[in-house]
Amino acid sequence: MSNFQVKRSDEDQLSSLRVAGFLDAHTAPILEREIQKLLDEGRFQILVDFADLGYISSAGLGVFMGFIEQIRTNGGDIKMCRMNTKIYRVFDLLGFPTLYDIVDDLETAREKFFQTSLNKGSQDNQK
Amino acid sequence: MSNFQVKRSDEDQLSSLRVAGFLDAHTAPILEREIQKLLDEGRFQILVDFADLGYISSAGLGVFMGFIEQIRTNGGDIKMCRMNTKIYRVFDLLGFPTLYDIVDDLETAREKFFQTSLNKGSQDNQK
Amino acid sequence: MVKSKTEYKLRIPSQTENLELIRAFVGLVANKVGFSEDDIGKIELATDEACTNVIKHAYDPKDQKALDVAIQIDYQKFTVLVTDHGKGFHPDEIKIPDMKEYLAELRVGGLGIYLMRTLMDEVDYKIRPGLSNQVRMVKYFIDKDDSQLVQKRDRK
Amino acid sequence: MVKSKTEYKLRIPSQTENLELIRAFVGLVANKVGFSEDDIGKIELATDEACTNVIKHAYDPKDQKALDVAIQIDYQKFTVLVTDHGKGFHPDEIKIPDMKEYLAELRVGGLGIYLMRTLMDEVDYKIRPGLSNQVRMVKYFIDKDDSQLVQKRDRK
Ligand SMILES: Nc1ncnc2c1ncn2[C@@H]1O[C@H](COP(=O)(O)OP(=O)(O)O)[C@@H](O)[C@H]1O
Ligand SMILES: Nc1ncnc2c1ncn2[C@@H]1O[C@H](COP(=O)(O)OP(=O)(O)O)[C@@H](O)[C@H]1O
Repeated sequence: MSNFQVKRSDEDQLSSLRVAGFLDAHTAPILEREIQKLLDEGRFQILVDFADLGYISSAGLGVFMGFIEQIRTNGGDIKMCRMNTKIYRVFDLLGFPTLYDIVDDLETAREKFFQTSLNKGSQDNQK
Repeated sequence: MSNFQVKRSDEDQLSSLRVAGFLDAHTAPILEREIQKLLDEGRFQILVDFADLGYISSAGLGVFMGFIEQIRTNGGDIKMCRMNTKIYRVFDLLGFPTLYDIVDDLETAREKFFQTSLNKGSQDNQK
Repeated sequence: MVKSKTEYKLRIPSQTENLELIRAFVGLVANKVGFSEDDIGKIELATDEACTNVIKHAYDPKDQKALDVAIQIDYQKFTVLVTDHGKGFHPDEIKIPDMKEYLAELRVGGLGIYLMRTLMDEVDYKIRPGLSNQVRMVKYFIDKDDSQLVQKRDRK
Repeated sequence: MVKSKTEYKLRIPSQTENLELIRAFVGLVANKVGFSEDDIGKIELATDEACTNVIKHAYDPKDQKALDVAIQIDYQKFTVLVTDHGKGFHPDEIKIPDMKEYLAELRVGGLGIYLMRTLMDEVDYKIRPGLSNQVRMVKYFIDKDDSQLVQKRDRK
């Protein structure tokens, strides 16, 4: 009955989480569990696709803040893309764009990961 | 700010009203005015297209009941089409399908008008 | 899924422009407890009809007061209470229309209470004129159509 | 368009699953009085943050009580009142974060009140522990960004 979903898809080292619906204090634990699972599997390159997200509150922002340190310590990152203007405004209001890469489309977001992981032997530069 | 609209289009003697949004006690007067205007212009062949209507209450049904006698006395009719199942259920619950022609698509509704107006010299049977 | 007894209350000005908000309120709560789209639609419509009656009949038009909608949820049923503080009326004297006659005579109006009774499992009134007038509408979580509840639904 | 003084009230169980309903409630009323999509979004978010705080902080988790959201509308402003009957707190002791430091230190939480103050024109608390704790958030119909109201918005 919850109006929030996460759809995960893995592609080499990169895991994408496509979030949909409302991300608030009620649904934030769903996203939290999904990210925790990635970290448990040793996957630290995380792309969050906001294309279908309609709402975010500080409880949703808190999920990203709660993991970012551990992820970066492990050489990973959270990058974000496809936010509608309403969602972006909340991130922007709090200065989050200085801390996270937030880009328009999926392709740019992927490229940003490949750039950063080049020196770790990226074999995924075909496209 | 009201979540109800009526779009009228005339085609020979037939006037179509395309209703959209919520038809309740707040918005019923809008539809009432639109139908009154048709009658004032002597237009009694009225096709109501429900394709974009999301909700109807008894106040909406009352609009049709309020005019049907006058319309039929003047040789006209209200015919209805393209109701979604939720809207149709309300009409059905009250037995309205015995009183009104309610059909699936615009074409069938138009044909029903042309059938009835044949003996009044319909010159509009080209299509 | 549903807590033992939960209550949701809405108090708003008695104006038709608030019907949309009322439907959203009952619709969201009905959705939360797991009713089907179909049942949600019925609850929204029955509540709209009860509130439309308050807005149209309970108060002097130039003296619009508050309208209360409460939802009570227990393990077996969803109850909507619509309360006004207006002049009241005699529910027993309201003739529920015979729809065949109604349509044959091209009557207008008088469908609200009929719809409420048709859409919900139980509908009853508690009238205390000037104090509070309340209609109580119940929908059970399990459809009891073929149990003893049918008699309640079918009363005139 | 707006009546002289109008009030809308919602009372619901203090649970995160009701945040969606709360947002729909304030959003529909804010839409009705003519706010832009942008302002509606701000009012919804600020109200969500205030209610999330009640749900998370006001009551003992095993003793969830009611949460009240009221909207008052007069000719010049839209006021949201969120009231709980929980333990209360000292709003003056809550440090509003400096976002530069916050982000540099990768802190977590503590953004709710900051957001409320950023999104609304006025935010203040009336705390009476055990009785009622109320946050009052105001949005003016005319954006007074370049008037004397800015000082209120910018206070720490
Ligand atoms: N809350 C109320 N306060 C006063 N009278 C009411 C109320 N609800 C219903 N009534 C009375 O019951 C009658 C029947 O209501 P209803 O079946 O909804 O049809 P309608 O509202 O179209 O007349 C109304 O005409 C009114 O006289
Ligand atoms: N209604 C409330 N009842 C009790 N304490 C509250 C309430 N609202 C806010 N607080 C206190 O204010 C603090 C700051 O709130 P906020 O800025 O929203 O951040 P967070 O909720 O993430 O801690 C909370 O941690 C809590 O201690």
